[in-house]
Amino acid sequence: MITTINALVDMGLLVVLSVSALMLVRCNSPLNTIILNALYSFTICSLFVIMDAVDVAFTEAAVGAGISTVLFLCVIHPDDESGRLFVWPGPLATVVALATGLLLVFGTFDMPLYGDPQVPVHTHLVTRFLEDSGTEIGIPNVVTSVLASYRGYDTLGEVVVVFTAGTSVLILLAAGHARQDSGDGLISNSILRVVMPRIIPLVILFALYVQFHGDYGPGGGFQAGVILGAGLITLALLTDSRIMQGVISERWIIRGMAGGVLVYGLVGVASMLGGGKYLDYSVLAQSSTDGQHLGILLIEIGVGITVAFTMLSLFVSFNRSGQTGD
Amino acid sequence: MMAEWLYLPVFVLLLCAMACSLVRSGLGPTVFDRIVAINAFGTKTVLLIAVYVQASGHPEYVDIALLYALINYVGSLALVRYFGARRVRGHD
Amino acid sequence: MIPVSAVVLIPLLGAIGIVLARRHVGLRNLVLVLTGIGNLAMVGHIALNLSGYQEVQVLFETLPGLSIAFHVEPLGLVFGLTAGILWPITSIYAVSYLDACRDTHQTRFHALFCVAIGSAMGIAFSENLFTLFLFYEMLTFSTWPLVTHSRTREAVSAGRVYLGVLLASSLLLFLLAIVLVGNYGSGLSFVPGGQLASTSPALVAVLLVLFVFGIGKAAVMPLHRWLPRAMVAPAPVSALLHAVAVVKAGVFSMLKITVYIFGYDLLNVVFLRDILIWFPAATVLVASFIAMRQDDIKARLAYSTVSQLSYIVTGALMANSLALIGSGMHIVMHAFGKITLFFCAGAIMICSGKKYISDMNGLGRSMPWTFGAFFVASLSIAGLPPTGGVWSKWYLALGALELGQVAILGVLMLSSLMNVYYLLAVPLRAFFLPAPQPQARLECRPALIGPLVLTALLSCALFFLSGDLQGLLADLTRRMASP
Amino acid sequence: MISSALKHLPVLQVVVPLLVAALCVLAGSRFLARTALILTALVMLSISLMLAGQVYPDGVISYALGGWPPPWGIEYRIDMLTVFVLITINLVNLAAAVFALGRNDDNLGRGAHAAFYAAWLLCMAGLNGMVVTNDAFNVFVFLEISSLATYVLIGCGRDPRALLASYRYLVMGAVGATFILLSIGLLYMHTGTLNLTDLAQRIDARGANRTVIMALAFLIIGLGIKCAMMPLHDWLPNAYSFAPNSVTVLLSGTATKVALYVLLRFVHDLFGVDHALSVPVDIVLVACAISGMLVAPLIALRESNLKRMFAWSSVAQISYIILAIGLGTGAGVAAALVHLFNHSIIKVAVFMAVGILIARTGTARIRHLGSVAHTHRFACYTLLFGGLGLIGLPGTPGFVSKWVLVSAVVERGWWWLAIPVLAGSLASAAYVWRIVEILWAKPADIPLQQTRSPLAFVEWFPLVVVMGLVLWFGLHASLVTGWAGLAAAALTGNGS
Amino acid sequence: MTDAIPGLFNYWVAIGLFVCGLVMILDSRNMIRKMVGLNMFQSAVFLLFITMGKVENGHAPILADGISRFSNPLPHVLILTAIVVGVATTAVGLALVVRIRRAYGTVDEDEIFDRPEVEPEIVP
Repeated sequence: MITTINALVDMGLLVVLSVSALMLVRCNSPLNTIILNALYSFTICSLFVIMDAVDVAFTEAAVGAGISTVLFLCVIHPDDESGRLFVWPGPLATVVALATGLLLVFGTFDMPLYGDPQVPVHTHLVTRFLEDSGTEIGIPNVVTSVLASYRGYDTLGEVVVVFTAGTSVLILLAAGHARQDSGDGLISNSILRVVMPRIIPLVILFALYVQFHGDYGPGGGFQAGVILGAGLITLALLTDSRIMQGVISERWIIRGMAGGVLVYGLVGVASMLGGGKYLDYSVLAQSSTDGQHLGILLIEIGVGITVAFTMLSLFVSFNRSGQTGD
Repeated sequence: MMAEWLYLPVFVLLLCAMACSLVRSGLGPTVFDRIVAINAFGTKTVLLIAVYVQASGHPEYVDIALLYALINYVGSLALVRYFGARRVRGHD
Repeated sequence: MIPVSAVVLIPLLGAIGIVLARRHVGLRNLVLVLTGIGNLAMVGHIALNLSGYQEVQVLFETLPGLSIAFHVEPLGLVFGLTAGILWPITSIYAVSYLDACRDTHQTRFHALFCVAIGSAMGIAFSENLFTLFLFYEMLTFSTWPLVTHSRTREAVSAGRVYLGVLLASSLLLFLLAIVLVGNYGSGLSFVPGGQLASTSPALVAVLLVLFVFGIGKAAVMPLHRWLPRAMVAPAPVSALLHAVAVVKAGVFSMLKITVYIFGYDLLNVVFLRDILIWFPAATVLVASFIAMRQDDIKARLAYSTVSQLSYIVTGALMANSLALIGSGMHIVMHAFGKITLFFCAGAIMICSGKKYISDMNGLGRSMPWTFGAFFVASLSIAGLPPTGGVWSKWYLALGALELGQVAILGVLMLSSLMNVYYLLAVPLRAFFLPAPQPQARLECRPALIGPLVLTALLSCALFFLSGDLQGLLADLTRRMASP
Repeated sequence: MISSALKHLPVLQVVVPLLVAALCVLAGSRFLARTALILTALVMLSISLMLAGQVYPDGVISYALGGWPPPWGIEYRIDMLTVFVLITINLVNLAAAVFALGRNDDNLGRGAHAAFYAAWLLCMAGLNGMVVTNDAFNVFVFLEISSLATYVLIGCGRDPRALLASYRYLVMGAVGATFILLSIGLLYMHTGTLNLTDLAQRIDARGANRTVIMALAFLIIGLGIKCAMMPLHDWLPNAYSFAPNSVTVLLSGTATKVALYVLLRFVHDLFGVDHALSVPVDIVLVACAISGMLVAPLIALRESNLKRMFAWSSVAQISYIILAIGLGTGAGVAAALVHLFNHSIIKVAVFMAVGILIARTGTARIRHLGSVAHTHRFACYTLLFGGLGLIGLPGTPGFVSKWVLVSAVVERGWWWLAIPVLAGSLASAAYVWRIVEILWAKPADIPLQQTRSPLAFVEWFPLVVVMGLVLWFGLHASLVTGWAGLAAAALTGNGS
Repeated sequence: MTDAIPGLFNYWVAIGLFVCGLVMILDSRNMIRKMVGLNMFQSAVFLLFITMGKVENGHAPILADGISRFSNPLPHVLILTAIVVGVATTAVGLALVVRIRRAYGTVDEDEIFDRPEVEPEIVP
């Protein structure tokens, strides 16, 4: 029964997804594009849940609903809306895209069928992760085990990517004419004034839960960082961003970004000093699994710090130099 | 269990509701229609995920739905903040 | 024993010295002349101590099998000696010529001149194709600023043609040929007997085409265009570089390649050779024809050079020992003759301001030394006694007979006749036709006349010294017979 | 302590710049960041050299990150090929970093300098990471680190068109990276693994099917964008010409080179050009390369901006490397590496000279540069000699590259390919000589507001050192070619 | 072939999204829309990865008693990273867009490139 439901919901969501993609291609107003993009993100997130990728869904939810949309909104401008509703794509684009698509469709006929368990994807590398991670790492969430330990170095790379993006945006928008902030945040709205102060602590609490519960359920440092960042962004959206700066100065936001990377990197250095390879957490404590626990905990905190502060930094940079205020 | 077959129409209905929101967000015609549509769609997503994790026997994954419920509004808030304060075009 | 590479390094160091001494004109000129004499002494030293220079001197090994190396062999020695003797003479001429022109960029001129001569020396004593190509290109690039020395629009566009033809031919064809030799032959070194004995005849034929047309400096038609265009350069450049160093570097490379890369045994069995030989042979004739129609004296001399160069290329392709001796001797004989002619042309232009032959009627009586030298040099180019030119043409003719190509012999003879016509006409016109208006004595200062009289005398001297030259080259033919 | 640090050199090569970058941002001081940049560049080069010292006797170093054995964890794998590329890019990095201390034509806001140098270090960390890793997905992650940093470094150019160039590069680069990701996914789908060695074995064992062919196609397109292969080169000319001078120097010697290295690794390790795949990889690569080496110089010839002209020249020169990769033989790989190194050092010298010239004359317009050679001798002579190297005249490293390349082409039996290669040199000669003619022989057309200030130490010193290398390796190429031969042997698994 | 329709449907949709994204990237004049296209383009690949990680009747890869059949966690890990990379790229791209708008007053590529090229002649 559940298989049928799974297949049905899968198909249904895929149809919704395709339609929203077509609408996106067709739509020519930036604001609508962004709205549809958010919708697209919701759908694909549901699909990830259907396909058992709960951690991915979590990330997509945090990113798609929280950060992406806000960033896009900071950048668009009402004047961008062009009169043209729909233009057929140019011949070059069509040919290139269709050729690529046809090549891919041609390739699909040798691909494993959806859900087939007897393919190399499911029989080679992953068996060790599923069978041994319980004893080797000792935490139930295999995604977290692989992410933070077996492939912990990729995750370091991921954090550095986030950090690089934060630094890049900082460089690009540092030379900004500071925006004349009108000072009237949304706080003037009485509903928001009442509701929001009660929700934001919840968001922050939830972020902490996601951060530390990541070993057992979906979530982890990245998701927690995004959620925390989203909470703080909400605060900033509600209030004047100058009030925001009273809470935490820009200088410290930047330091936080770098600090998380350092925490992660230094955990690796610590394991080198402990006699193991880089990021080999086993040497961090008496027993190997305790070491793994400790290492994963520490690096997840590093990830969380960097991501949260980067999200905040992105928002501050964009908000300061966004077009909508000039 | 008897609940199992009940899930089927629930999903079908949810998907239909999502499709309706989708259509509205595409048609507009005003920005507010779209904002409402996206909010409705987000709510349906929350529901779909919540129901699905229940159906698949892992109610602990309801976290994701919770997450959506908690930060769904950020986009809307930003929209209102940047576009609500000034005149939003009626038609686009 | 001083290493061979000194003949390359002395001019290059001289160039540096000239740049350093640029603020003191006298010192700079002294450095220039001393470098020339030093270089001549070095070449002479090598010539007198041949037995001490049997070894190959490797300067750098770029890659295994690809090294910058020098050796001494008769052909290179002949070329090196020629350039070495003529350079100091040219230096003196050049200094007085440029002073007379009130040239303001003499330092650059002389420094680059030194580099060019150094490159020519490098070509002369190169031990392998790589070294030869290196100095070949260095010569091209170092002479470009000399060709465009005046920086006029005409000079720059001539420079473009100059570089275009020489680079295009060398990069596309010559380099390709070298690469093919390196990959299919047994090596890039110049060894008697050649490097291609084990390759297929088709490849040999292809290589022959590539070399004949790749060595653009040899000016085989249709690659000759750069030479007449290069005549915008000051006269000393035309004299030493475009009569001796650059063009001779081309034909010398051709000779060296036929002797040491192909080997005459191989060359004589390549069918394509008998067709290919007609390109230079035709060049000999066609260029002579064109030269006859030129009124600008330097253009006429340039086409004459094109024609004479092809004598040597033809001789190289004849692939027999007589022709080799003839070609080798022609490098020398033509060099002495042609440099005199260019010196004269420069002197005429400086002192009388005339560059068109039709304007020179009666000029000989005002400038007797100059036109006298012109006359002697013309005899040498035409191959008439008592000048050295007789012998080289004689051996080339013998070579053509040995090959059995009477037609080529005919071409060579016919061209010589035309030489007589178009070169001797100039002094005759200058001495015997009446001047349009009475002229004062125009003869130039001694520093300008001295060099050209000297080279004219040397052309005559070569008539008597050719025995030594022939002996040197015959030594080469003996070596080839027993590699 | 020291000996235990030596065991960790492979990972230190990448982690040191990463952490120093974070420290730069943390410190936020321009002076500290500059000092850190130079010191880190030195350390990185030293690490590469020490790695070379370790690999030369031992063959291969495998470093299992996190202590997890290779197919399960991420593996760093150092062989002769890796250290060859590492030394090249870290050498370039050091030179460019010193050069960056000089007058820079960037457009940085207040307080962004430390972040700029951090981005520089991140870029280098990413590139080094791509080189040392033996894990397909890790390549993607570090590709993205370096790409993001590169976009912003380019965007720092003073001209607003730098932003457009950066944006274009970002879009193309992101598409390329996604193609690479897709390709990695397809490979994983076919084999179930991500470790390159393991992948190669499993592809060999399972044979190829459509999935693998597609993976190959997308990989070549993705990496082709990153290394500016001819039809996908669109981003490069503008990116190079509008980036700050020091960034151009850095990128010309590192970013495209690393992409080429990855292409080489994937194509040879995983697919092997002679592999029984029924896809003519070699033909595709060779066709792209030929078009690049013939078309790009012609565009360069018509270019009006000095920097962009040399950017087009890079497109042309990269084509030679692609051609060599496309040959698929040991000699071809060796030729690719030789040119990779030689082109890096030549281009670095050229772009430094161009940078100095632009900084002094205030213009990059070629037609305004008439006769500047007489006032800016040093830069112009460097440019001249670098140009000769690009043409490939004997005595320059360029000749060595061409020689090795053409020999490889002949050995492969495609001797006719030598003709486009040499025609390409001729075309390079045309554009180089156009510049020389203008710099030396064309009268100045407008009075330039030239700065006559003497060259700073950080401007001439790296240039002199790099030129010294160019001269040295032009005459003594055995070190480079010998090493490239060993590296090629490491890749093809037998003597070249 | 009968299995192919449900079995490959996910891939085909992913490819469709891929093509749509590519069209948006190649054909949009508006730089922001281009970034949206890029997002879609990337998410198509994410979908492909996640699809191949799914096992029929599998469960999310969180170890629990009584469950023995899990979907493959490795693609999930990879895509987690890839999503982050995608967001990072978007952020940098949008920052560039902000700067471009500041410099040119528009984010329409055609509009910028249609302008006559103003070469800053001499920068003192």
